Amino acid sequence: MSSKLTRSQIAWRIAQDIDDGSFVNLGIGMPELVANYLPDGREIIIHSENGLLGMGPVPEDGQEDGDLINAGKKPVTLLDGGSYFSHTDSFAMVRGGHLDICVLGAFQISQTGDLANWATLNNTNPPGVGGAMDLAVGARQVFVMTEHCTKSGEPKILEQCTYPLTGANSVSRIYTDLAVIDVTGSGLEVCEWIGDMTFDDLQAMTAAPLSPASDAKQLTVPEL
Amino acid sequence: MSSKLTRSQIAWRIAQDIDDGSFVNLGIGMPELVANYLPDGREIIIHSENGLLGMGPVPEDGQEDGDLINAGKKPVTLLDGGSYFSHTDSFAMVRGGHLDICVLGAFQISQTGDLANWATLNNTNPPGVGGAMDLAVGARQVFVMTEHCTKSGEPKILEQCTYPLTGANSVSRIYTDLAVIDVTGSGLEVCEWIGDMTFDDLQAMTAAPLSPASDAKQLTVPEL
Amino acid sequence: MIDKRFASIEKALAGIQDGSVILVGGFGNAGSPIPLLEALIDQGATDLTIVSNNAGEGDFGLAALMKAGRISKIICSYPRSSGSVIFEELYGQGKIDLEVVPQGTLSERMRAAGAGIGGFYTPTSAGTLLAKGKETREIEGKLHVLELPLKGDVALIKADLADRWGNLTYNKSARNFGPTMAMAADLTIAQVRQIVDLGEISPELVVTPSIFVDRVVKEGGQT
Amino acid sequence: MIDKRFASIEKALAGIQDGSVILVGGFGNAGSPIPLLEALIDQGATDLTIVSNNAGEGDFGLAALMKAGRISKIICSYPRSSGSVIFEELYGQGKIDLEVVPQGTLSERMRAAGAGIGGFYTPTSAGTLLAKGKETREIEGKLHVLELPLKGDVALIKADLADRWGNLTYNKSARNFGPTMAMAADLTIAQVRQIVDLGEISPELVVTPSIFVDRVVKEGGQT
Repeated sequence: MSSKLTRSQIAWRIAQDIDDGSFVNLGIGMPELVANYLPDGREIIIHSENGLLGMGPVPEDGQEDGDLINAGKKPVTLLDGGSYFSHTDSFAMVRGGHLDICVLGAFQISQTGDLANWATLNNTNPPGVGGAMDLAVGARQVFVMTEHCTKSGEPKILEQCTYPLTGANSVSRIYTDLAVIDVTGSGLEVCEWIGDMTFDDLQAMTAAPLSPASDAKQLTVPEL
Repeated sequence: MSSKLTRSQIAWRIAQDIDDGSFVNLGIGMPELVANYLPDGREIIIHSENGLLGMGPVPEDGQEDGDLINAGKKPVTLLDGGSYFSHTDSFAMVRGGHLDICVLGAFQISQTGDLANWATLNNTNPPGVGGAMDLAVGARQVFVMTEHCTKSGEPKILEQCTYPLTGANSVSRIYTDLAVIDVTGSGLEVCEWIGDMTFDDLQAMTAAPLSPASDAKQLTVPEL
Repeated sequence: MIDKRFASIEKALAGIQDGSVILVGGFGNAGSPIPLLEALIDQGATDLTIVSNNAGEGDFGLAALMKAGRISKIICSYPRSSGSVIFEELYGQGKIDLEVVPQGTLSERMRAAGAGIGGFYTPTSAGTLLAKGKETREIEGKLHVLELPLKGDVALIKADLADRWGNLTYNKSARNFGPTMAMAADLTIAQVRQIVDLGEISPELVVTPSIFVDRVVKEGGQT
Repeated sequence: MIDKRFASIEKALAGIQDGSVILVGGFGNAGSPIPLLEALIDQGATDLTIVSNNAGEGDFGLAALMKAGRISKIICSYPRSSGSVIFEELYGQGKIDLEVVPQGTLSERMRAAGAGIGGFYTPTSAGTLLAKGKETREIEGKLHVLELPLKGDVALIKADLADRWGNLTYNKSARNFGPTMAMAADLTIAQVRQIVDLGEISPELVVTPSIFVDRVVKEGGQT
């Protein structure tokens, strides 16, 4: 049996694809979970766009420092080998293609890798984009971490995004609670999906054409 | 009596016009002499485009450090309060209008303040521009330090430069061995000239129309 | 003698005009010059355009200045945070204008202003709503957007150490926008933790060189 | 584990291809990676384009590589110096191409490459010979020239301290082009005075963060 993944399990699955020595930015919110599952024995340097490389774990209670926070404005620590720099230098890293991977959340992803994650069509609240557009164009690989469908069951993977774009043709790989999907030049290719469902089930929950990868396998994650 | 100035005397005259607290770049060669005559009691911060602010005097014999040089590649020192930075940051200072004054040499200067100081028409040698073009457009005031005429007696101040330009409309003030001349919207205005010559004598050695400033006076410098 | 030290925050803020564009350092509260912002209420300048990553939180610092009705426009990357109550209220009432700029572009536009760059092409925001009305251009097969410099009349920043020439260091991730904003404003005012003697900051450690700073004032006031 | 330390200069230079664009740090001899340049002769790569402020002096370092016939083009701000004999000879014989770029533009073009900026407008060189053939544009009443990024396949730089992640510090004015070139090349190789343990370089003191550096090697070789 292999059922729908929890958020932690999606995070675990993404972490498996981050190689030793990678420079990685983990987006605010759900993607931050990935840091908890980086495989032992790999040294991975985490970038935070507010001017940190080598971000470490959350500090112990009472050790928080208001001047040492991450992009989500939460207290963090810095590993030996870490460095501080300005926003301008930080986004030179981002936009300049120096990050191996960034992991972002999504409202919608199109079959060509367009990403929408900053604004909806119904903006009663003032929109904010933060660093998402810079990350979407700048990282060598953009991984998306998302539930496969919205809370009301609407597909988030579409032929075309209907929400305002964060970046066009940005996404390289999509990790959902149901599947791992590559965005390729010839469309969306499913590398892994959960054992609880058939390929046709998955396609039915996706509003863009999928094809199974030639080496597709079952998406299997540990209990977490 | 007030005769033709020596290079040191031109440098002295320029130094009088540099206010306390100024950030100043002194071009390679003749302009470097200005540093020797900065008036006592004024604190003036010297910028060197290879990444120094707060450049100090030449080191004592035996105290030279090959990693601490000026734009002319000669050993220098750094004052307390000085800083080191990259070329990129250094030229952000230059181009961004942060220098109060730079002092440059010249082959030719036009009546509208065009400056030619990097290449002649007869380039048997490969041309090099260094930081001159950046300084010419970037400093708030560009002072030129030059002999009034070439060694063969040709005027260096012209209606139009015949040599390739370093910058257009760059120069604010010209200091020669004969006169101090402002570049104004209505042409070249002579503020000071030496007592040995009449205004007409000076005009005869200048290939662009001059006018005397309303408060023009004799150019007087100490023996040096 | 060069002496950029000011004896009080009030004196350090003298001369800021109505209608100014003010670059405000900080990412969330890290690096936010809260005492400078609050003293600006008494200083009196109004109709201000604020450039800042966020739009304030709670009722202190930037939010207090906003609540006092002094801010007519804010240019930022991310106005909303868990505590951005005052901004949201004023925005909902149409009392404050908002320009959203991607975070990297925000910083790079200020750098351009400070570095004498007339404009630059960035791939960030190409093909999105935020590029609407902006000139675009394909470079090396990739769509780019032309962005123009963003200059401040004033920068209000928080730093760690300063000396009387105006050299600055920062503390940890409170560095964020400070070094760039210091370059990009006509008048840069830094609130610092400590003012030290000239030469006490190693020339290798200076993050913002003296040339970019006009006034330094110790938090709390006395030098 | 990340370990960017190389045991010898020879190993650190492995893989540099013929026809590469190589960014070479240094201003005069300060910051010039002389041992890397001389070892590149044995490494064998040829038909190189060199980007460097100067064109070498004497018969060591860059001049030695030039004398060995490995350089087909040099992009620099100031080729001539008191000792640039070899460059002048080769240039006179038409054996080396020269592109002269203003010093600030040279550095800014490399920064653009490193920072993902597709191009920028600078007032430097507007209206001069060096702007010939380049697109110009008036911005805020001032003529600007469009300049494009200058990217390296390789950067060879000299730094002071390094650690195994690749963090770098520099010494005094030997910093010059190092930090910018490190950002702007696909493969950045730093020759350093000393390699220290991770954590020994204060995170506030890092000038070139690890992300920009691929290989570090101690002058002389052993780590």
